[in-house]
Parts: sequence; C-alpha cells; structure tokens
Amino acid sequence: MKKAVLATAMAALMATPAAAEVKVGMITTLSGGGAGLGIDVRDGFMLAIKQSGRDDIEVVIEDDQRKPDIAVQLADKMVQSEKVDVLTGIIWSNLAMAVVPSVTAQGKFYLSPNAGPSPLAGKGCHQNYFNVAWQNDNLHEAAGAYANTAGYGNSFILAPNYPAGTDALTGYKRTFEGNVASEVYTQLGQTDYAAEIAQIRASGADSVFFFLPGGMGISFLKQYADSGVDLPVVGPAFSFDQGILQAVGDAALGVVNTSQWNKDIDNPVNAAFVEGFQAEYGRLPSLYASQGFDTANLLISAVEAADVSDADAFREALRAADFDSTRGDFAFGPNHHPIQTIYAREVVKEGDVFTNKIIGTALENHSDAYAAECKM
Amino acid sequence: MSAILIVEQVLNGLQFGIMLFLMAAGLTLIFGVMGLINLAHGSLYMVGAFAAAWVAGATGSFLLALAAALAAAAAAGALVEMLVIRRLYKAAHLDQVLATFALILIFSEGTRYVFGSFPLFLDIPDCLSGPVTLPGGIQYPLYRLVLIGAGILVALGLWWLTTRTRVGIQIRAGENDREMIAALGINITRLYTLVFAIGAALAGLAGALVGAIQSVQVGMGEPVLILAFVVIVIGGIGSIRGAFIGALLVGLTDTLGGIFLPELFKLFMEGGAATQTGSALAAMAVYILMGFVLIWRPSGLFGSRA
Amino acid sequence: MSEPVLATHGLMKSFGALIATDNVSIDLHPGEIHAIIGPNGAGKSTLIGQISGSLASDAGRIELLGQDVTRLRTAARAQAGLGRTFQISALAMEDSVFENVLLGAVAATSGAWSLFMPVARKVALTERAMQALDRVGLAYAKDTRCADLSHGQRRQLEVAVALTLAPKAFLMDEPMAGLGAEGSRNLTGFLDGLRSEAPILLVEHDMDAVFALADRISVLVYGRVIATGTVEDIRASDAVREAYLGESA
Amino acid sequence: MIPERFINASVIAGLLAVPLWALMADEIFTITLTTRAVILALAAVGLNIALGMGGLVSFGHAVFFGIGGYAMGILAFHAQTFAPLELGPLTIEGTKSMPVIWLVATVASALTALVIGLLSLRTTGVHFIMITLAFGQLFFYFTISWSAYGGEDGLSIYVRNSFPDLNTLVPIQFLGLCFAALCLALLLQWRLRNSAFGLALNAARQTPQRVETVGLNPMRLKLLAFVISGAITGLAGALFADLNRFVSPTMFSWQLSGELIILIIIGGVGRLMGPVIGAAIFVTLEHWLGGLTDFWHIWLGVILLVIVLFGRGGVIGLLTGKEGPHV
Repeated sequence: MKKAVLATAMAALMATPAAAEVKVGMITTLSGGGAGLGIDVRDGFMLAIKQSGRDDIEVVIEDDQRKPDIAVQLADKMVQSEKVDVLTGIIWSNLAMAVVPSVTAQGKFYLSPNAGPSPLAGKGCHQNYFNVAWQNDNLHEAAGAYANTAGYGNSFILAPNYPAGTDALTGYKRTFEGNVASEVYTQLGQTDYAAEIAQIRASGADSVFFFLPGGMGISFLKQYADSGVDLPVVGPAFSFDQGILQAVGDAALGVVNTSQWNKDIDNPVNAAFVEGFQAEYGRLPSLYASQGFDTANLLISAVEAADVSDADAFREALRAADFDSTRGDFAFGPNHHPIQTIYAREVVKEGDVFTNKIIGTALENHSDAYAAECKM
Repeated sequence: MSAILIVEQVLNGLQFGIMLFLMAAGLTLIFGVMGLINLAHGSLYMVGAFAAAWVAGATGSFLLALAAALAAAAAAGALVEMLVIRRLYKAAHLDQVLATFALILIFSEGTRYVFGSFPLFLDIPDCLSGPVTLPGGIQYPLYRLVLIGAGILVALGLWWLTTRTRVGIQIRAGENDREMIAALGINITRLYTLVFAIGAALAGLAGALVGAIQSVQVGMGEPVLILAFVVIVIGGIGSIRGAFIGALLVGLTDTLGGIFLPELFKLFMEGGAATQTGSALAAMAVYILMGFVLIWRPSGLFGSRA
Repeated sequence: MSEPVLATHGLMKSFGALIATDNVSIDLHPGEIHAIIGPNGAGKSTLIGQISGSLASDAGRIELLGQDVTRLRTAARAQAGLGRTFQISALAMEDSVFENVLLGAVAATSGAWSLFMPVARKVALTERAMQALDRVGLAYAKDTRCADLSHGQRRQLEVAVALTLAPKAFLMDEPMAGLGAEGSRNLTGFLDGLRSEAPILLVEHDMDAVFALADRISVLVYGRVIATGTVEDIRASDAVREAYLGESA
Repeated sequence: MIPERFINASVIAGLLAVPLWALMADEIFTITLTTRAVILALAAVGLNIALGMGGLVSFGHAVFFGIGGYAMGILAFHAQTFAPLELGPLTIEGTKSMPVIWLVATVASALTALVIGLLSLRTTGVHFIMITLAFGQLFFYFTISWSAYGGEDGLSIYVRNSFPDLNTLVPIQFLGLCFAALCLALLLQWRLRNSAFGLALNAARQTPQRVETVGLNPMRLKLLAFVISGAITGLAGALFADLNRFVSPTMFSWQLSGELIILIIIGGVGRLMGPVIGAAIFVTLEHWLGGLTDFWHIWLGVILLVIVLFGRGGVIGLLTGKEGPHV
C-alpha cells in the first residue's frame, strides 16, 4: 500500500537480504501543482541510492500534496509508525516550517533537499537539521552580486507578497550595491504582470530582478519578452530550471540566473549524475534532482562512517560532509547550511532543448546571513 | 505617476476584464438558462489552454491551436453535460457545488496524468508579438490589444446570438419558462447541451488566448474561476450584460488597485511596509468590491432574481 | 358600531405601470366574517400581501386593534395578533403535522422560547398544538409527514397552525380552494363557529361558502373596492353584476 | 432498513474501538489519523448546524476553522516567544493553556460569524454561496500577507499546548480531548434539534414565510444558527492547529470549505452523525487511495460524483432508506 521503495540493487544477489539499517522517510510533493519539483528530488535521491548499490537504506516515500497539514501528519506517521531515523524531501518553506522543528525536537535527523527558510538557519537552527541545498536567500544574494559585476546601478525588483518573496528582495538588496528603483510585491499565484511591466517601463531602472517561482515566472517572462521592455533581467534559478524552461521558450533566452549547480559543472560526479539521470529517467536532470542526489550521497557518507543509532557520531559524520557533490567540494557552515560557490548561468538553446550554461561565478564560498544567530 | 502609465494600466485592466468576461459569460449563461452552478468551468479553461498548447506544439500554427481549444473545450463540455451535468439541473445548489467540485478533481489530475506535472509551452504567434506605439507615445503589446478586440468581438457575437438568432430566442425563452419551450416542441435536452458547449467553448477560448502569455499548467483555471464568480455575482447572475460590466469592474479594480494602493499607503507609511500592506489590500480589493455591491444590491447590478 | 379589529385606509400598490390595489379601505369588526371577492387579477393576493406584511404598501395605512402596523414586518404583525393562512400551503413539508402546529404554539407562547429545552416535553405547548389539531379534525394524522398529506388535509393544517396563535383577527387566503364539496361544507361549518373567537377577513372564490358565511362582502375589481355590503346588497348591486357577468361568461 | 439510532451508536462505538485497537497493537499513527478524523468531524458538525438545519450553504466555513487555528497560533506564539501581544493600549499575554485558547477561538469565531452572517444573510441561494466564498478568500489573502504571523509560511508551535492534568503530547490523551469536544458538540446539536429553536430553524429552512406569519424572524434564527455553527467550527480549528502544532493560511482556503461540505454530504446532510461518518470515510479514503496512486484525486472525484448522483442522503440515507432534509 505504501510507496515504499527498497533499495534492492544488491539484495537480489544475497541469500538473505540484510535488514535495513537506516530507514529514511521522504515527504515530498508528488501530486497537484508543483509536483514536478518533488518528483525531481525523489528521482535524484533514488538514483544516488541505486548507484550506491546499498541495501541497508530503506526509503519510505509519501506525497504531501503541498499541504502543510498533510505534511505534518505524514511526519507523525514516519516518526510514530514507520519509526524512521532520518527525514527528508520537503520542497516548500512553509511545509518545512511546519515539519522540521517538531521532528528534530523528537530526535530525528532532517536533511533538507530544497527549502531553507531563514528561521531554521538562524535562531531556530537545530543540531539535527542539515540543509544540503541552500539557505533561501543565497541565490538572491548571488543575483545581487552578479548585478554589481554586470555594472547595473538601478534595479527594479519584484516578488510575490509572502515570506519567501520578502526574503528574496531582502537577499538581493543585501548584496546589490546600486539603487533600487522600485520594490513591488505581487499577488501570490498572480498570472498577469502587465501592470508590473508597465511600472518597469516607467521606472527608469537599468535592470530587473525578480523572484517568481513556478507558473508565475513563466507568465512573467513571456509577457515581459512581448512587452518591448528590453532591460536586462536577473533572477534565481527557480524560474529557469530544466523542468519549466521548455514552457517559457524563447522568452527566456539569454536571461542570466544564479544557481549553485548546473549540468555543465565540470567534475566526474556531476558528469556521472547527468548521464545516469538521463539514462534512468529519459530527461535532463534539474537543479532539484541534483539536490536530491547530493542529499542521498550525504546520507550514504554518514551511514558509512557511523551507526545511526549513535546519534552523536552520526551527526558528526553528517557534519563532516565527506562526499563528492555534484557541485564539487561541499562543506557545511556552523549552522549546517552549505558554504558554496554560486554561479551565474545563461539560458541557451542546445538543439531543440532550452538549458543553462555557466558564464561566471557570482559568489565564491558563500555562507548565509543568519549563521551568526544560530546557537547550537 | 505619469499619464501614460495610467492609460497603460487602464488598458491592462480592460484586457484582464475582457478575458474574465469570456469566462463569466459562459458561467452566467449556464446559470441563467439551466440554473446550474458550474465550479468545473475553470477546468474547461484549462482544457482549452492545454489543447492549444498541444496543437501549437505539434503544428506550429496558432490559428489551428485556437480552433483546437474551442473544439476540445466544447467537446469536453458537451461530454460532461451529457454524462453528469444533465442529472443536476433539478438538484439543489449544494449537490451541484459538490458534483462540479468532483469534476475539478477529475479534470485536474486527469490532465496531469496525460500531460505530466510540468507546464506546457504556448507562445504568441510572431505576427502578433512585440509592442506597438499608440497615440500619445504609449508602447503597448500588440497581442494584448488583439485580446481586447477579440473579447469585444465575442461579446458582440454573444449579444447577436442571444437577441437575433433562433437559438438565442430559445435560450432566452428557456430562462423565462422551461415548460413553455418544451411545450413549443423545442428539444430542451439538446438546447441545454448546446448552451453548455457554448459556455465551455468560451472558457476554452479564454484559456488558449491567455495561455499564450501565461503559464499553461494544471490548476490554472481555479483562480480565474473564482474571479469569474465574483464577476457574475457583481453583475447579477444570469445577465450577460451584467457579466460584461462586472468583468470590467473587477479587471480594473484588480489591476489599478495593485498599482495605486501601495502608492497610496506610501503617503503615510514607510516604504517596504507600505508596499506590503498596499499589495495585501489590493489582493482583497475585488472581494471587498463584491461585498459592497451585494450589500447595496443583494442580487447584483443587473440581477433580476435573488 | 364597535371599533374595527382590523382596518385599512387608502392602501395603494403598483408594480410598474400596473396598479394592483387602488385606494383600498376595508375594515373588520369583532364577530364578523368579511369576505373579499373579485375576479382573477383583481388584486386580492396583493391586498393580502399588504395586510400580512409581505408586501410594502406605496401609500395608505393599516391598523390592527387601533395600532398602526403599516411599518411593521410580517413577524411583528403576527405577534400583534394577525393569524394568516396561505392559499398555496406554506408548510414545513419534511416535518410531521404535529411539528407544524407545534411551531405555531412555540411562537405564540412567550417563555417557551428557550434554546435548549426539548420542546416536545413542554406539556402546555403540546396540548395547545393538539387542541388546534383536534378542532380542525386532523388529530388522527398528527404523525404523518406533511408532504404525504392530501390537499384537503393541508388546508386543514393551515387553519390549525393559525389557530395555535390565538389571533385577534384571521386573514384567510382561499381556504376552500380544491377542497371538494364535503370538505368545503365541513370547513364552512367550522369557520362559522370560529367568528365568535376572532373575526375573519376571508378571500375566497367559492361563492356558496361566501354567501353562506359572510356578514359583509367587499368586491374588488381592478384593484378598487367597487361595492361593500351584506350578501343581499351585493346580490342586488348592478356594478357587481356588470363586473362579474363580463368576467364569468 | 437500519434505524438511525443504531447507526449512531455504532459510529460512536467504532470511534472508541479503533484507537483502543491501535493502542493495543501499538499503531500510534492510527490514533493520529483518528484524531484528524474526529477534528474534521467536529468542524463539519459545526457546518452541519448552518447547512443541514438552517439550509445555509456556506462555502466559506474555512474562515472559522482558520480563525480558530490562528487564535491558537497567535496565543501560543506569544507564549513561546515570551513577547506579549500589544494591541494598542491593550497588552495580552500569550498562553499555552488549551481551555483559554478554546475559549478565545470559540468567541472570536462566533463574533466573526455574527458579522459575516449579518452581511451574507441579506442574500440567498447562489449569492449566499458566493458571498461566503468571497469572505473566505478575503481572509485567505489577508493571512498570506500578514507577515507578523508568518504569512504564507504559517506559524510553528514547537510543543503542543497543555491541558490541566493531561499530557497532550501523548496521542491517545489528545485524542480523548478531541473526542470529548466532538461528543459535546454532537450533544449540543441533538439538543438544538429537539428544541424550540431547532423546530423553528428547521421550518425556516423549508418555508421562511410560514415562520414569519407565526411571528418569528427567520433571518434572526438563521443568524443564530450561523453563529453557533461558526463557533463550533472555530473550536475545531484550534484543535486542528494543535494536532499539527502549526497554522497557515491553507486553513482559510476555499478547498477546505469545499472539503467540509463534502464530509457532510458523504455522511448525510442534516443527520446528527453525518459529519462523523463523512470524516471517517474521507480520512480513510485519503490514506488508502493516496497510498495506491499519485493520481488518487481522480478516484476521489469519481467517488464523490457517484455519491451525489446516485446516493442522495449520503451513507446514512443509504443505510436508513430515508432521505434526509433538503437543502
């Protein structure tokens, strides 16, 4: 009945399958709007488990439908019934805020493959919480840094009116040294940006920064491209990811976006990941898939180094982050969030497929603004 | 804030309103003639957008895509009417709400099953892309002007259909007296299917037209649906004229509210907080408008019955 | 003559260009049955609506027991002592006969209006309700669902609900409609006795019943009262004859 | 056909038996699921008073659910951050005490219901459905941008609130509390139905003009029903927030209003146990279907359609062979 998947690559070869030593509960979004992200994280994660050939990691996967109350309920189930050791998988910050504090308080480990809300990086940090992707502000800070190097001096910035949107604009302003022409909050789920584009046209800005995840970004880019406004646009990777880029089409070509990963990062792990992912699932991997993949590899490295029943040792093993990431070197900061390089990418067309190409480095070995507030 | 910007924003509001009208017209027609609340109307909008995106992807022709959207939405509408909706005409509003809510679930997840979880691509045809310069030096996207024009054409067509054609006379007769048109020997079952299909086709058309400048994705219909309900409640349920006026009101309120409320709050609040508060209030503006209209006229601006 | 229990003074109501009631002044005295007759479309239903309070009047005044009730809502007029029956039964169809009369008893009895008390256990209320059913001869059907009643039984129930209110004046909208000969005769007998309790303003099509019961008759044509008088006066009136012969031919 | 009384008794027995079994079998999660069903049932019992008894098809009952939730969220948030709530000159200390939170949730929801009811009850039929929906959207968008309490992210309460002499963190004890609340609400509804008020409200749903002509104001009856209804749903919201130790704007979403209606229709409109049966079935379906396929919404949709088209009167109507009240 449950979508339990047993990593069984080796199991078939053994006479008696060893009992799983580590049980992982993955709560992610697999149905409804936004399911694409959850599916990518799951597929990336499971690919790493499969490639490792281990049979001692059991993964229980459940669909949160992007509803916080369902996510909490699933977390209860994972802890109470499935008795998992480690939880992971959540895509959205609001779901993470609902689940993470309570599971870490119950002594479970949580590895975040995507969401990195600021409270969990700062005052609300926890020794059992590890973020493998980024703190939410990171990519926006990188966008601000890129805007500096690109010589922009006056930005029009916009984001939806919700916490992640506020964080995005704050993040951009934190690193951007120029002037902010105007700061606009749009409605969450808004699909028509004609009004905002008209404001951009009238603003006298020399560049546009936007954070509009999912369908909002698609709508914005298509309408922006058609509006005749030709100011350069910068944004975080979320609106330019492999999954949705095809739906934006030509409108995205040439747009610079910031990301800690791209498929052309040159290291053997990444090459193997990109190739393996395409072979396994028949599509190009996304940012989210890479994060799922790295999360699984971090877990595997810890399982190799320590027994999960020894929480302190296991935590140390996680903190060491002794694994090869698709991003190259990987290290955690004091608040268990990555210290990493964030790149500027440009949207290009390879044959019929829209994808990204790295054009430079936006921020080197970047941590986050909240680490100092974290007392572990 | 310059006059040009204001004119441009008014145009934006009109365009949004006219697209809402395409949705609201079908809803109000279906309610007026059959007395049915159709929550699944947003799903037909989605069906139109997906059909258009799929056909445009396969053939590269935007006109074919539009035709496909009309055909697919009308066919889906007719099919749903014959299988499900038909049994609901005499049912209580409560049953209608529930059954059409169920249809939303089936349509949304069914579409996801067929097309996957990622948005589809649909673009503006080349000949309509890019901005044009209007008198007064206003740069405005051509496609949006075309949308306004297309919407007005559809409104005129609907007006012609309901007042000047045989079918229209039957439809209006149906609104007034169901027994009467049955007595006149008109096949009421077929008339109802036809009306439902027309409403669905309008929704599908709106979905395809808007899909070209937005994201074609599962769940795209519900936000529009709720706004379309606001429109017909403001306009008076059953009245096409009311739907038109209501749609423009809602379109303008939503667009202009989003622009001017934050500016307004900046007069007496600090910048960031003002933008946030203003935007929050703008998001609620159309619902507040609806509340006021209903308090003033409980059956809407042009509504005859409660 | 005694003070009228119910009186209207110059009531007017128009719907657009159509004048439904035009300067209607009628009164109802203790102990009498005052019948309103008139051809279809004469404005009888409008008049009932105006008196009961479901329709607002454009002009004119309504008095009940000397109190001006023109601006009161339906519920307030009922509390002031007006007991109305409907032409098309307005009963709670899903409920039993008993529950329908109980509603009247509950509404009429101040003090019984408590939220949480199980109403079926209040003896005073149930007795009052049963008495009303007894009087119209419907006690045998007290547990029948209203929707299962015959047309005649529904008319009886309408009257029973009005009885529970112990009103000061009855306002009855075609109580005989569709009753059949025997039903009509029974109800006629019953109303005959009821007038001593409270006077009845009776709108009725059944001329036999009207002529048998009415102390006075007013004839309404095109919204105007063209004649008021005793049965004999009305029979003899040329105006009435003219209005009716044209209509009933 | 089965008498309704027997069904009611079986439902209560079932609600007691499932967690007892779960306790024996150490299936703690089943207790959590049962708690979820019990709380949803409580919310729907509230709605059932407006919808089943008063005929008020409210498509915005999530408003009260959400207000209950935020009453809990805000009070507990201020208690957990030790920062009192400043309301102009008024300073309110946060609290982690369930009885206080419940009281605030109930009163706040009742007051909101009073205001919404006064405005909405001017309309009937579709307009009523739509204006209640609009109120729901109003609150939804408001909380999304209400950054003081987390906006769209919502508020996490790290430890469940407390109840005198109980350890609410133990799933079975918290379930006991919710179960008691549900039983009280059911008792209240049962008393209401047999009271003078219930009799008049029931008549007002079917024939308002009759109620008027016996001297009662149907609008006032419906308003009172709406307020009681909102208060109960608000209490359920506070419990739901405590179950999840989390509140967010999704508690105000129109889908949630729709789900509450669904619960009632599955079980049987206007029936005492309708919402309870509906919630039990809904939560079971959600879990069982959700486990079978990612596309379980399709099947949920089909099941709902079948219930509407062929199963008038819901499960109770089917079992008793009697149609329930018409709304």
